[in-house]
Amino acid sequence: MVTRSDLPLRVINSTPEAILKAKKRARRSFRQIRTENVFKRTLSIMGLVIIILVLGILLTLVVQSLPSIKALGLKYLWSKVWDPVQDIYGAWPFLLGTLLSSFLALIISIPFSIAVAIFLGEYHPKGWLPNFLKNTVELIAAVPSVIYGFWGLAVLVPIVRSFESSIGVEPVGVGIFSSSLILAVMIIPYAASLGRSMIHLVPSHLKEAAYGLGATRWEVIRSVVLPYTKSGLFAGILLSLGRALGETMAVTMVIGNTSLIPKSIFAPGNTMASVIANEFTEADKPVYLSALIELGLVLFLVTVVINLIGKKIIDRFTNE
Amino acid sequence: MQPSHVKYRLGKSYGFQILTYILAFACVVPLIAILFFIIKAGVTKINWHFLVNIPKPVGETGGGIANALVGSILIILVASVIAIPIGIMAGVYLSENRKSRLAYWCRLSTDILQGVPSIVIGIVAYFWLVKPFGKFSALSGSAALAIMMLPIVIRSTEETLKLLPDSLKEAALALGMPFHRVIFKVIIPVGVSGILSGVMLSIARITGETAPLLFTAFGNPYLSTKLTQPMQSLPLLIFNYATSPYNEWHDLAWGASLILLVWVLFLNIFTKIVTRKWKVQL
Amino acid sequence: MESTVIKSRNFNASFGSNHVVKNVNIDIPRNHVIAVMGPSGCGKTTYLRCINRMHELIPGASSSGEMKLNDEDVYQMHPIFVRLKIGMVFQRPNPFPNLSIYDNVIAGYKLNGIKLPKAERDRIVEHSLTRVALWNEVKDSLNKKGSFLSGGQQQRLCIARAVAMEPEVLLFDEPTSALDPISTSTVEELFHELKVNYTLIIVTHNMQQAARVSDKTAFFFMGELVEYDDTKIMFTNPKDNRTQNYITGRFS
Amino acid sequence: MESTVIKSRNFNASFGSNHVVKNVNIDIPRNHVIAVMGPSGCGKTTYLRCINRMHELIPGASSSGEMKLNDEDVYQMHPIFVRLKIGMVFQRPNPFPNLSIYDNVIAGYKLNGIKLPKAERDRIVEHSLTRVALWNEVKDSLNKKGSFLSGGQQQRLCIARAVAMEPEVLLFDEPTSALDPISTSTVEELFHELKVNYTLIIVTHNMQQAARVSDKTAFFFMGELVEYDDTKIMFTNPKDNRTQNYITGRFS
Amino acid sequence: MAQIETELQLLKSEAINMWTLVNSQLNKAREAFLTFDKDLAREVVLKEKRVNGSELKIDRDCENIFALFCPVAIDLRFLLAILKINSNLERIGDIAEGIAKYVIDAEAPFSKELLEVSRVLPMYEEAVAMLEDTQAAFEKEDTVLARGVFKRDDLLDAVNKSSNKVLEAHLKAHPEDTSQALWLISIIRRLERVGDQTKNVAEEIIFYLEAKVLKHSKKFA
Amino acid sequence: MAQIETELQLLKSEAINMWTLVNSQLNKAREAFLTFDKDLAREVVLKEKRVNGSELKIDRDCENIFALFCPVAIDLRFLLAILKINSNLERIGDIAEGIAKYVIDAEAPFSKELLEVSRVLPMYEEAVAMLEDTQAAFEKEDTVLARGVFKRDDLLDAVNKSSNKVLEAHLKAHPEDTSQALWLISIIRRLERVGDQTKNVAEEIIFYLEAKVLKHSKKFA
Ligand SMILES: Nc1ncnc2c1ncn2[C@@H]1O[C@H](COP(=O)(O)OP(=O)(O)OP(=O)(O)O)[C@@H](O)[C@H]1O
Ligand SMILES: Nc1ncnc2c1ncn2[C@@H]1O[C@H](COP(=O)(O)OP(=O)(O)OP(=O)(O)O)[C@@H](O)[C@H]1O
Ligand SMILES: [Mg+2]
Ligand SMILES: [Mg+2]
Ligand SMILES: O=P([O-])([O-])[O-]
Repeated sequence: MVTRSDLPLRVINSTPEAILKAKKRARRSFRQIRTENVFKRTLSIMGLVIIILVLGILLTLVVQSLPSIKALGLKYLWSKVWDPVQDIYGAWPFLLGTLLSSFLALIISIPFSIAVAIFLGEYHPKGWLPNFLKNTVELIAAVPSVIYGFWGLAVLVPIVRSFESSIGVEPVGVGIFSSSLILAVMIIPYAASLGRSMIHLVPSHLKEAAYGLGATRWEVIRSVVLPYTKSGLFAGILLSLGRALGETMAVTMVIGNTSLIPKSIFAPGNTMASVIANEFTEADKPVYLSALIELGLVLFLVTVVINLIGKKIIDRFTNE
Repeated sequence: MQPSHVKYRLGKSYGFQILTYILAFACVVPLIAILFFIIKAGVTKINWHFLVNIPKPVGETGGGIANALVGSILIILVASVIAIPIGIMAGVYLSENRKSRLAYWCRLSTDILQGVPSIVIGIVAYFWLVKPFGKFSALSGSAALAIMMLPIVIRSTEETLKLLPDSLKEAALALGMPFHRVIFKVIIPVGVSGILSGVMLSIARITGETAPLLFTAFGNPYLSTKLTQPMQSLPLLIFNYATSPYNEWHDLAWGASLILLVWVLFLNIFTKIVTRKWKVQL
Repeated sequence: MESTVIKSRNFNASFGSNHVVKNVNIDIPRNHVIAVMGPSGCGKTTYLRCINRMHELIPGASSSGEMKLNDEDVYQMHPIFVRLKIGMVFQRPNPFPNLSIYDNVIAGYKLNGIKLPKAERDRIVEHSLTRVALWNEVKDSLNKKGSFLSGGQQQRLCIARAVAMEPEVLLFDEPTSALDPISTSTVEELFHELKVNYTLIIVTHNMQQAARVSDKTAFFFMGELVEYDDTKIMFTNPKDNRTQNYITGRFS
Repeated sequence: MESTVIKSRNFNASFGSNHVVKNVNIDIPRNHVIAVMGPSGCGKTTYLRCINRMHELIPGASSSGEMKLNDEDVYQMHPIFVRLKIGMVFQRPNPFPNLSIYDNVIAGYKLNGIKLPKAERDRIVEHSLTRVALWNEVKDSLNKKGSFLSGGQQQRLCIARAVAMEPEVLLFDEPTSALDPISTSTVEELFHELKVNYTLIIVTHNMQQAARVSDKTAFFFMGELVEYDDTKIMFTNPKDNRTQNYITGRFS
Repeated sequence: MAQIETELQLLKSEAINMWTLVNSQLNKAREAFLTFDKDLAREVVLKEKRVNGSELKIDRDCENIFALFCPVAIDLRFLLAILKINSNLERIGDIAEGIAKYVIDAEAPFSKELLEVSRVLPMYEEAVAMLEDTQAAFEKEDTVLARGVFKRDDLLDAVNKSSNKVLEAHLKAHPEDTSQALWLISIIRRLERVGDQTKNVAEEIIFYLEAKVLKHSKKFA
Repeated sequence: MAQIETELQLLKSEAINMWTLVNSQLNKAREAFLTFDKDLAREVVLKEKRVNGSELKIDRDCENIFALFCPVAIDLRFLLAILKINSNLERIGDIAEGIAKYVIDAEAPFSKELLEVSRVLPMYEEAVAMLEDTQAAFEKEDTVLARGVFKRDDLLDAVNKSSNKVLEAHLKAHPEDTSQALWLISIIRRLERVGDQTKNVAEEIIFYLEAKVLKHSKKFA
């Protein structure tokens, strides 16, 4: 109920209309207070929904891969043969294919992404040319992976094939090397834009301090900018890796899709994601399906760990 | 210290600068190449007929991608309707409760969700919405895409609101405003451009997603608008037709790729322009 | 009318286990300008924010003791009412960036969802802006965004926004520390006019400012209220040694 | 030894077409503390940064006229040499966060790729830290990161870093405006000791600070050097009306 | 208007009030001395308390302004000048009271002849006029007027210098006037002091307006 | 140590120097007066310039400290006290010079009897002692000592009060001493002023140390 004390002091001694108006206002305020509580609760529920969603994903994956875990045990991960027809399931070829293609892609992309980061962050933060570069790099990330796959298949694979024949490798074209190239392009923007924003965060007064001591531009980059941002750059690379590991469509389209252990980086192969994409709808036996889901579970866990580590590093960096 | 020493240091500095320039601009090449090829291969395929017809069976030339266009739009719409309100509210929750335990787990969950490979989301959606009902459906595809949208919307909302100075909220609270009004009348309007950019980016992202749809919306050679039925979508169509051995289908895939690419790039660029125009000064 | 507006007795405030305001007793007379000064981290801001219950918005923050507004315990009222009666102005000018100058002034009504007839709104806007000596400067650009104004003008706009709610007390937390000297002086000049209608409590680091603008000064040290007296006396003949050392610049 | 260290004649500086320093003539005597004051945006910082050619780091910035260091034109030397001879200390303390206190002090040598024997390095570090009255406070934690220090200590560390290069002139851009009063006074006390060996030019917003620490004061107004005289005279009997209005707080 | 301006304005009007008061004290003491009006003399003695109160008030105000507003440049010089002017005025007030007290204590009016030869009356008039001139100079911030005061002091000095000889000669002829002469010499000395004080005040006015220190400069020149 | 402390310390020692100088002037003038030593008197007159210079220097230093350091609280009171003490000391210096000038102008030493009856010598001694006491009080920041000065002034007042009567009586008997008596009355008045000035100084010391304004308080009480 509205009491006199809820009214502004100067109203208490004024006209009845003013008091009435003030009381009305006070009653409004009480209604507001109730709405406020409801609103706060709704927000918390939304927070809870997200948590439940993630737990649900984890639980689903675990439950669905239980048959395979029970049937195949841990050695599933390093068994080398995958032959659903014979009911033999070994994940090693896919793990190896995933690791090879992702790390190769990472190694190819790092110089480019760091160069972009330094160019945009340090040399030319403003102007139309850097703006163009920045937007282009960001658009690289926007292109759907299926288009990369298609383009890779139609354009890149023939090129790789002729490259392979020129160095005397079996000219397959499709394979781990092609998928690494595609992946490398796809992940440049992640490390680059993160690196750029990290370099932007380097306080200009630190750089000025170094210039003030007579340093050259490169010395400022080497001694101030890079040390300051190294953890951020590392996080960017980790996040790129996470992307590369989980990337499905582009890889599926150019990796060749064989379940054999890749003999070299030019050989065809399969990654965990691509094998799921290829075989999930064909998996007719429970263990087969479950083995695929177990691959999904491994992929899930690996990418989650890598992403969380990357995020932690970024958080610590930006909060400093 | 001799001048020659300085000259050497300056030379090193310039050398490094030039190397950086070269490497940085090398990154432009792939995108140009992709754009060039897709446009070259796709632009001749696109005409009115292409947009309003459904694909012809193998062997027949002509045909279009109307089913994929309609399907993509429907699936994305439904996904947005699910994800945007939840995402924004969760984002607001996170930005308002930086320290609470629930917020910690929620934030962690969002981070996890953001890193989950899309194929895994597809698997999960399959078990949640396809297997229990015994059939592939557009709705399950929407749900999978909605899950993919959520972390982007949540994060961009939270980050935008976190960027708003505390003083803004305090100014409103000090005027005796109740919490929900502070959020709706001050915080969200000021942060609208950031939130909006997150929403648009998330839409751009799911437009090109294929993997989660493989086992959910599945694809459909015919035009369907029933959410409970399998439905075609652009990326699915490109994947299926691109990996097929038929040249006519390849042509369809090129055309579809161009449309998808233009749409996605348009969304990205539009977002950038719009958010720049609406950029509020803080 | 020399009545007491704000009165605290044995008031304490903490952040978790960090006890930052200790046993503060103070009587603040109506229509005076009170300056609160003291070294960094001595609890000035915290105490100020306890007065209109903004302190409790910080997670883990707590307070105890008596804090009265016109003999009524602030901590018995709902914070929304407290904040309507005790306005606050912050360190950096913070006009709502999405609102025009006009809307900023009546933001307290508009955003609270209180509908007023247009004439009434106009009156409030003109009256509040006049009070803060800003009317003449902005009357032709009321529909522009507040962010076009200079720092000092923005800060005066924020004061107008608080004044529009007709509070009894106005709290200022280092209101000019983000402003240059010229803007600072425009804001300082205002205080004298505002105290005719309101009671002003101003936290400041700047001793000269405290000296220039206030009638009474409170000196905080390590969370305690060490001395509270007429400003003239504080600056000519402080009773406590810590006060004297602080104001004469002899930091131990 | 009353020789002139810095001498500028008809010195001008611009940002693009924005002419912000106009025709400045000044003679700065060796081993003095010079304060530069004036309203916001009058070109103080710009002029200061022209002295050691930091100004030209900003894209679009340009300057003209004579700026001499010991009768040698600064703009004929390579900026790296200029900056070695004219050290600079900034508004916010900016020790390199990834370096230890020790490494921060000799950062100038490290950055410039100069290799020194350990004993020499130790000597420089101790000597520089002693000069800034920080040696006793940090000598047991030389290997800790500088960011653990208080604001005032950090700023003194930055001064030590500049001092380690044995410059002739030290430039300070509002060196205490990010510090609380106590840290401010520790830094201010230093200036008197530093002028025995260096010439100090200090930009400050704080008139009281200019009054306290400087021997001579330059007053800038709208890019012009309006008055330049002994600090005592500036504060008791300024010749120019703009100076008088500014220091007495009568902003038109 | 900055607050310090208001405060300085107030201070100035206070100083002017005090000045007017001291001037009237000096004039009344003269009146009392001339007409041997003991009542008027008593009034002067009573009002001296007002002068003292005024001095204390101005001193305190100055202290407060120093403490609160940190004056510099012309404001600082004004305050310092006011401080000095204040104590000089108070001394002039004291002198007026001293003369009034003599009138109260005296048994009979001064002999006409003694007054005539000692030239104390023109001296008194000149002193009062000087004080009025400096007040005008202060009010109008007119340094030309203030400088004019210095020359006027010559008459006072001359009277003072000659007074011993003149009175000695007079006493030779009229030994019965001894007591009066002893008093008169005190009064003359006092009026000479009024001249000096007034000159000091004029110097302070010039100091505050032009930042030139004239004090003692003649002695050095 | 904050720079203002150094400056105030310097100022204090300057004030003490001036004090010592004034004290020595007063003593030398007394010596000259007693022994009729014209050379010593001339020295006093010459040194008066030093006193004046000292006054100007202290005034200027105070002005600078006000302008540069914005003193408050005890620092402010100290400076205001120094300003007043300074002008009082200068006045005492003037008085010493005045006495010395008399010695220079005088044709013969004062008659012993006149000195005896007028009690001018004990008065002089007391004035000098008072000045020394206040100086000690200032140096030691000792308000008890400073308060002690007030009582000592009583002797000076008594001598001053009685002087007219006493000299009148003396002149009745020795009309030939008229000229000397006229001079002596001036000197006595001056010494009384020294007492007053010294009391003022003591009041200022108490004001700065205890922030109590004693000036005029007796008159109000
Ligand atoms: N949000 C917070 N959480 C925990 N402790 C805090 C918080 N804010 C302030 N404190 C602590 O409370 C103490 C008092 O802080 P407060 O901000 O009141 O000081 P202050 O006197 O206003 O200082 P300043 O002059 O720097 O603004 C400080 O020691 C600080 O460490
Ligand atoms: N990086 C810049 N680019 C363009 N103009 C600039 C830049 N920095 C400063 N200016 C302009 O130059 C003028 C002088 O700036 P400067 O920073 O020298 O002023 P200041 O006197 O140091 O002011 P403050 O006291 O605010 O630091 C300002 O009007 C500003 O608008
Ligand atoms: Mg604070
Ligand atoms: Mg600047
Ligand atoms: O100080 P006096 O009044 O004696 O000149």
